[in-house]
Amino acid sequence: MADLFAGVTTSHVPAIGAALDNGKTAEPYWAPLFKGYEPTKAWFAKMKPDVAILVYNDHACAFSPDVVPTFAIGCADEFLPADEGWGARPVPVVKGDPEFASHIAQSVILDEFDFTIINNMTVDHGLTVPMSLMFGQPKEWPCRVVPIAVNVTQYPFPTGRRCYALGQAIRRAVETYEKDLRVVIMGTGGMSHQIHGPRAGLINSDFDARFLDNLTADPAALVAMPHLEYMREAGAESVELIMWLIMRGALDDAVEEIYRFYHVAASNTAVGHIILENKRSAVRA
Amino acid sequence: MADLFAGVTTSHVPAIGAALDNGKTAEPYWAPLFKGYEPTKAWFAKMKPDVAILVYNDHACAFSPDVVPTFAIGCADEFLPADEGWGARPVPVVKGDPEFASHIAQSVILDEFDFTIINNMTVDHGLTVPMSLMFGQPKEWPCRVVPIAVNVTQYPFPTGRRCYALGQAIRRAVETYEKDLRVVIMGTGGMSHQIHGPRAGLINSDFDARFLDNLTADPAALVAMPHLEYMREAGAESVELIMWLIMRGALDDAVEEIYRFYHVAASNTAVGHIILENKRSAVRA
Amino acid sequence: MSQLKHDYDDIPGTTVFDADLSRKGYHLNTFFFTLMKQENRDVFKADQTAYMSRFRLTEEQRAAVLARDWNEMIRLGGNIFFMLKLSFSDGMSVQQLAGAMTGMTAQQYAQMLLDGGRSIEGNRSKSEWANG
Amino acid sequence: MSQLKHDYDDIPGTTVFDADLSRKGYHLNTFFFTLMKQENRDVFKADQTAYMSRFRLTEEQRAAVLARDWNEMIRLGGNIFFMLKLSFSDGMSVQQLAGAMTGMTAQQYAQMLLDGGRSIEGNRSKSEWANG
Ligand SMILES: [Fe+3]
Ligand SMILES: [Fe+3]
Repeated sequence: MADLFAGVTTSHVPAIGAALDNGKTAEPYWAPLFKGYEPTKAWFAKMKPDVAILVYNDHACAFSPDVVPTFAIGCADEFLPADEGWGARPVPVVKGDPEFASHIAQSVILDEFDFTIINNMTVDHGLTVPMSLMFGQPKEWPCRVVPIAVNVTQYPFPTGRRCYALGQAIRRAVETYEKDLRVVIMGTGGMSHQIHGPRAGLINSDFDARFLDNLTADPAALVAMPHLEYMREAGAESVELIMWLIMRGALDDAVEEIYRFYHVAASNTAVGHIILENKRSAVRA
Repeated sequence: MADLFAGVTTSHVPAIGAALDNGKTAEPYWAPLFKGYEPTKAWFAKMKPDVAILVYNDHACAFSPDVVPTFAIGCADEFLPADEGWGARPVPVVKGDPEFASHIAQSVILDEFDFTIINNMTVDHGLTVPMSLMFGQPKEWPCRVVPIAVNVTQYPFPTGRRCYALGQAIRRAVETYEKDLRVVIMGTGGMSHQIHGPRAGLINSDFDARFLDNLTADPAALVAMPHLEYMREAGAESVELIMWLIMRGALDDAVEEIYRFYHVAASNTAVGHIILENKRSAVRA
Repeated sequence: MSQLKHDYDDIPGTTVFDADLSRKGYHLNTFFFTLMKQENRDVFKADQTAYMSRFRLTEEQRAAVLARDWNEMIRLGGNIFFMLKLSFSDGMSVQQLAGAMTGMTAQQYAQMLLDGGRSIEGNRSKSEWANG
Repeated sequence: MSQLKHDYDDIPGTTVFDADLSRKGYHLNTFFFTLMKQENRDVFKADQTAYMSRFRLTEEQRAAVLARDWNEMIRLGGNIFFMLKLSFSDGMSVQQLAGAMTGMTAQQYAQMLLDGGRSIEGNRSKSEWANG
């Protein structure tokens, strides 16, 4: 049986990818950030998930202005890194898990979530930067990936409540998959940031701290937060945080916070990162 | 205020379009069918809707194997008829209503339906054949169209219950649109048909009659029907009938059946057609 | 009877295009999809094999297309809605296409539909079909 | 204050890309999207005006692109994620792009972020901004 044992969230700043790809991780600007992910890399090396369900937003790379899916799931064999305007990132091809992805798609669609199934797409920094942060710079990524892309490009986005409920539906899907798989779910994007307009550069660390606290202990306090509050309080693009709620919904109510890291700033963005294990998994481990 | 006053369902057989486009409507094979839609054309000419919300399925024309949206809404200015393999149908360009479509999209997404927004697509016989049946062969279509495409190409499809609930969400969206608009909703596809494999040609008129009866009087009896029952009882492709439930969900519980027509067969398909008016609209008229 | 993978596997003479078939037929359906353009149809008709070599079809899929073996295309992941691009390109009606998959002549099939279509009786379950 | 069309219209210095802007910017964003291919970037850089003439941009949109007036592109329907294709093509980092929209120098903007970023205090509502 597939076992979804943990959830991980992280910001997915493109500049982090560029720093890695250009060998700048030891520079004073970047060293504290990469140091913050060392325990994470050790945790992943120990936990060895077979598959990561990686929730992210496509930043107008896979999806042209013609098509804006609210929720899309990648069912392809593999996903090539996108060329976002300066060439594709020099990272390994992302290997999918078509059978598991299709199972999830089927389960959540029959569970009344209106997914778009994607059989061919590229993946941008929203997906590859978290991979780099978790796994460093290997020749091959050590786990397969089921990409789930959430629309935060064109308003309206899915509500926080809907995202949390989707996480719960994903949990039910994983629980009915018959293969033995160790599964982790990742919610990416956020935290505070605004990268457009005269208010760009906004960072609200108090908001971020509350969000991190509630994510572990009281997600019900977060699911009702309207998009307006994210955008107003933590910068327009912080609304990416709704994707963290999908991760949280997929976990048990009772989780243990294994690790937390917070750093201001990488490029324009407050970097937040948390690892949650289901308590029942901790018992079994 | 926008007023959704009636719903119309009809099969959307491609051969009907070909018969019209090739001037065969008076032939013995086709005459009874087209005669059955004469009252409909008169009804539309009298009711003069400003916009039709037209629920249909794309038959692998707008959507390549790369992308399979469960629910997609067309928000473009216009939609060109697709070339399905023998040139595009010689029918007028379908004019959209981007503002109304975007309002519906926004409303149903915040209402937790996970639409895919489409800003550019062609429309196939699933949309244009119903237009021809309702309006004949004018130089310009007499009303604008909000296309809503439902996946029945790749299993799993949305459930009947989900479709009915979507109809209810569409009703709420229409009721909050501030412009004065006379709106009709159309559910297309079905009835009995199977167009692939050794069982092709299946027609189950008893199933169809029950479906038509319940659609008007007892839609609750239909929403729980599993996909299996459609496919087994009325042919694999009859599952298109789930789109009729979206139409029905958008209407009031209390409707008046204005017209019904049933004909076996056009090409491979049992043709069913029904016009329902909300009773409150009938009072107002 | 062995356990069925899906409830719909019991419907006789019917193939439900699901994720498994979608994967199997991805390149085949992509090929069909390109036939929505006249210029592609022209090139295809001029040299079917050469045109198909642009797509990552299996040898079986190519052979099924060349033979217009519609049931075989379905077995190999073809989706009926994508396959219509090929049959329309060939100038077939949907009735001709569907009939060609039944083992009946076009005339027999047309007559069956004039007579009210194939009955549901005896056609609900594989257990009712002699050869499943 | 006149009634706002959307609740988010009250956030100062911020434009939420919604359906209205999506319609306005459709061709502009389509143009940006094509810059994800090196060959298109090459052609664009060789003759920006000629390349843009392939798309149904308005005169205002073309001028804003040529002037790299990022706030103006946003006003004309540009979406920040699509616009990144142009700024990346120009070799700008996201920090340089974002800073360019604030009226600060790149150095001032970078320093503000090193110092913890723009405060939320005074930046919640248009009523807090002198010029709205
Ligand atoms: Fe992002
Ligand atoms: Fe159809």
